[in-house]
Amino acid sequence: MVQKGEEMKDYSPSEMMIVRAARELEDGQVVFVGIGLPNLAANLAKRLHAPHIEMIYEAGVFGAHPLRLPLSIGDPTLVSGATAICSIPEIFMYYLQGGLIDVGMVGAAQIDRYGNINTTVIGDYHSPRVRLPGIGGASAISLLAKKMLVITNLTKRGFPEKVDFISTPGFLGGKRERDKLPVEGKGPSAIITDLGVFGFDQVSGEVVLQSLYPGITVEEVRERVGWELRISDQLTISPEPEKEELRIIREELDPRRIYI
Amino acid sequence: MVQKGEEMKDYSPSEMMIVRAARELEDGQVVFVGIGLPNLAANLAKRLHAPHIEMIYEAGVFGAHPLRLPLSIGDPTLVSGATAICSIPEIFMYYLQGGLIDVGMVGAAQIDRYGNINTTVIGDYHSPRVRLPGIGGASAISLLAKKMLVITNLTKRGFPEKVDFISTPGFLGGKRERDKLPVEGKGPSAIITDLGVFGFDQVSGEVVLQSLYPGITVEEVRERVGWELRISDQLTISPEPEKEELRIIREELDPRRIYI
Amino acid sequence: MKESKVLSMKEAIARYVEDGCKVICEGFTHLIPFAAGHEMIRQKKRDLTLCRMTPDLIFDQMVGAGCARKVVFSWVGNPGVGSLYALRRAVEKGIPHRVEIEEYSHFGMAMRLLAGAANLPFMPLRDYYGCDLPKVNPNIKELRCPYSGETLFAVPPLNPDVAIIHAQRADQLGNTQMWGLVGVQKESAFASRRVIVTVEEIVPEEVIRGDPNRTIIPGLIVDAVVEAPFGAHPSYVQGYYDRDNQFYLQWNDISREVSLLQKYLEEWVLGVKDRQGYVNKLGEVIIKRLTPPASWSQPVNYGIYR
Amino acid sequence: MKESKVLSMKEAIARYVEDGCKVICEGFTHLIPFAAGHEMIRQKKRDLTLCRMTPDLIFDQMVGAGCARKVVFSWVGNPGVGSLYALRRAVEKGIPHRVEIEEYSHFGMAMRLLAGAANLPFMPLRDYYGCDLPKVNPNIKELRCPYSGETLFAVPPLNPDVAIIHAQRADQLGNTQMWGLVGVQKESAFASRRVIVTVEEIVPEEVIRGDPNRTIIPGLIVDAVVEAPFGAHPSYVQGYYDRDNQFYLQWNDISREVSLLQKYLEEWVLGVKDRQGYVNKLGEVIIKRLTPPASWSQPVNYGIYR
Repeated sequence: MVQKGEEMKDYSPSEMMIVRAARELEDGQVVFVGIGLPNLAANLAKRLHAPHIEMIYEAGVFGAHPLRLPLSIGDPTLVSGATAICSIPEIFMYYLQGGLIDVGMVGAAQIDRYGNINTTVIGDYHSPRVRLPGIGGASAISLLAKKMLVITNLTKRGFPEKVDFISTPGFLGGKRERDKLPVEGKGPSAIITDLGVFGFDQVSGEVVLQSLYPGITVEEVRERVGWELRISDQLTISPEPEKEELRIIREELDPRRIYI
Repeated sequence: MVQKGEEMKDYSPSEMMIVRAARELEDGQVVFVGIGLPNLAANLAKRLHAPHIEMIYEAGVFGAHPLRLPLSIGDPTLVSGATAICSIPEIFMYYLQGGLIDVGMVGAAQIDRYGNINTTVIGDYHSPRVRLPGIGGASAISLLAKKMLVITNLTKRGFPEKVDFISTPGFLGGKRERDKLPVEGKGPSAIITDLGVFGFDQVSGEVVLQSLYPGITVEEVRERVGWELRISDQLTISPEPEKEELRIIREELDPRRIYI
Repeated sequence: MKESKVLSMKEAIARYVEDGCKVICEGFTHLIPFAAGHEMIRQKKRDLTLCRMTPDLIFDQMVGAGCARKVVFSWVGNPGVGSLYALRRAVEKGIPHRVEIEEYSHFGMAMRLLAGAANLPFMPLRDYYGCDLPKVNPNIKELRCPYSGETLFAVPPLNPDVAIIHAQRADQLGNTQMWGLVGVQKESAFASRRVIVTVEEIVPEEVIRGDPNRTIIPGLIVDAVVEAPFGAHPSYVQGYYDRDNQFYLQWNDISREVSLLQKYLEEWVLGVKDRQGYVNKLGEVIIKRLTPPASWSQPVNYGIYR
Repeated sequence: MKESKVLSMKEAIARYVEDGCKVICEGFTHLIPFAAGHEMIRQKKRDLTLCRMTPDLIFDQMVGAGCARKVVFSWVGNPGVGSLYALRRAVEKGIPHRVEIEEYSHFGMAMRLLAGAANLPFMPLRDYYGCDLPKVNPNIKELRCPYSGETLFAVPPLNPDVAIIHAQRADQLGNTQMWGLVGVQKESAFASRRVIVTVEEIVPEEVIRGDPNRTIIPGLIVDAVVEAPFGAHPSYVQGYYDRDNQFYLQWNDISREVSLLQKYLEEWVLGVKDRQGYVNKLGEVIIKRLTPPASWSQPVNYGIYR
């Protein structure tokens, strides 16, 4: 995922995303973890400011002690040495629907002005231009976890004003509409991208640029967003990854540099 | 359970009930087994004419290999050496509701003219004269097993024209009413007592005396039944237990004579 | 790194079982948490709503001791023996005080707990057709299938304040392993706001981590872990001790008489400090009688994936 | 006493998988029954409705080989790698012929199987609020809670004609034990009219009976048992072999091109007689690379109760 033109920095955009996502996690939270950047972010947080994070893997694993970086969501290294395994119905019924999950992290092929996520089709559902993977566990995470983070690269195609298909609801047509849903999840709290971090307007639920990564301009972000982007009054520059963060990511979490 | 006045015979009423219940079971059937006489009956059938009977215990055991007579429905001897254990929700959802059970056997404190079973209260529900154990698994067995046998002693109090409370439905007000229930179970097929065996009229669902045990008269039965009892045109005398049946019951199944 | 959840039985019950709360103590014949029940009696807990599919002797004792306001169940009796007389006295005659009951079928109770664990507002099931119970328990409702239009029944979730679960072993974080009959313990634990686990043995985390598929209750939902050897007697623990069927028979006589019941409670519950006192009193002869020869499972290979 | 259900893979697939039937091949990353998938391709099964939460390479191969009429799923992709190109070609361009899709979320698929196993006409769940999927899949319906009146969603049961489940071991009567991730295999087996179990090892009944809590699928519902060592490659079997992540990467290139896919099928599926042929072709180097060092669980004591 290392992008060209970033060689000037001594860290990659993926590393920055991992660090930013990790900082969103709080100690003691129960985190529903997917493979790749979310897994790295949760493990980074656990080694630093959030030692009591509890990780639940969608495949049915609690208390994993992986000896290597998991390469698939059901990697056997998550199982050996874990404290509990459960079935898929149990993960969804008892953990997610049961309200045990504080934070979930999902990806997105498209995400729109109100944080709605499309991972199903580009174009018409019945004769799509591009067929994407579908919902998987994402809608349940959005609706049932108390908090949801979206982690995705920022691309023009990926940030249209309105997604072609709502696979996983963000704030729908606006926060008021989302608030009507009778579920725990109150909508995404942040979108962590390779150029910066977006939050959501507390009243309308509209995407707001909250923080830029060092060296990135508002214009670069605007160019890749398909609507008239709102910029926060308190726009910040995200601090660069600290040495210790990078050391843990590179030496401990992803020594073969598969994701970073 | 040996009754006084039966010393003339070389078998007890309980043994006769076990033998008669066993003869109702067919090879290859999946039997939902309770402790006591039903367990003995199923095991007797398995050793004689029905070697391929499969027994499921309500506590969640399949393929039990008990080394002793189980004394409780969850006896540990049912677990050691079994082929599979499952949870209580699974027993009810997947085995019973899932339609895997061919025959279930239940007891009754009261049973009426249409085979309805009361195991809840004698008298009014809210201020009962006698409080009984309640439904347990019996209603599910009646509704979800393809066939149900009732095993109970014949007493005047136990055979009223109408039960005080329908804990487990027989033919309700008649077979037509029962047939309307949207379930697999089509009503009890026999009541096995210590004096004889009752069946049900194919059209009305009314209890019909089908078979008397040797030495028992129709009058003795009538005396203990709280309504104008119908007697089958083909009333039979149940053959006495065979030597081999008694040997298996006494030597192999209940050597300490706990139930017989 | 994580803090141990190990407490004494006294601390666990004092901290998590409040007067007036709804307590579930599951275990289908197997693993009934008698040690915890006795501690609730010793601490004079009052007005509890006691939930179990089969109230068994544990609730007969607690009701006899005056702990209960209500009992929620699906089959009430001394299995294979007779009645639970203390419970009947309370329901029928108000001795020591009136106790309410709320009843279901086994299937209904199991589905209530499943719904409770899964945070569903109801669970559909194919039970209760033609039964009188829905007429006297308005919590059991009819429901139409949104596809076929057929009629089913529904039960509401059961969400106790506290679940008390006995098991063979747990680590100090509450990761709990159980074998033999598992009943509705997993559902009960997930359905409850708090979970107390009492175990025959607290084992090192490595034992649990060596066989994660054996873990029925994850530490995530456990609030307290109590070591209580012989903590399920007179019920049993697979591989550890047998059911004390003789005591179940004796109980029939004890619970019939208020005075004998009181004497039993004074001697075996109030008269001992804790479970160790009970076990000492029980004595080696009974313990030896109930201890089975071993039958070990074969280990399975999980593999090391580096 | 009972008759063995052991069949060769060829016999099992020929006997129980009919053209046009609905087949589920579950296993969440773990225990994907590739050996059975390859045999279905060899036997030129046609018009199958293929059901899996994650179609994975096994369905990409079967679709590419022309076995499928429809695919039912909840997440379709080569996990962590990219697309399933054969499946996309069939859906988007009708190559080798048009394949229908029917999709849910993971939660929805799991609940469809639970409902199927439990013989419920629907299962309620808290998913799909605000989602567009119910607009394009009329099987997902709104439902009102009979207690609170709140809105939930419902999915209908999934009841395949055949479930094919791979596991570590079974006895010859089909009592099947599995550890590591267990996914929705139990529900899939109970939901299906027929069950074929393929295993790494057929073991004596005593092994199964030594640890009955490990049994995920009882022989009662199993129709055929097939010994198929390495039968889940390129997916994995906990304790037996690792996931072949390299092959999952290679597949990205293979499935992109019809010609490469055909070459793969000819060489690795049609070109071998059975799984043993595939394993021989795979060779010792790959097998060695994928075999983990052992990590044995501790045995547990069930006790002998006489």
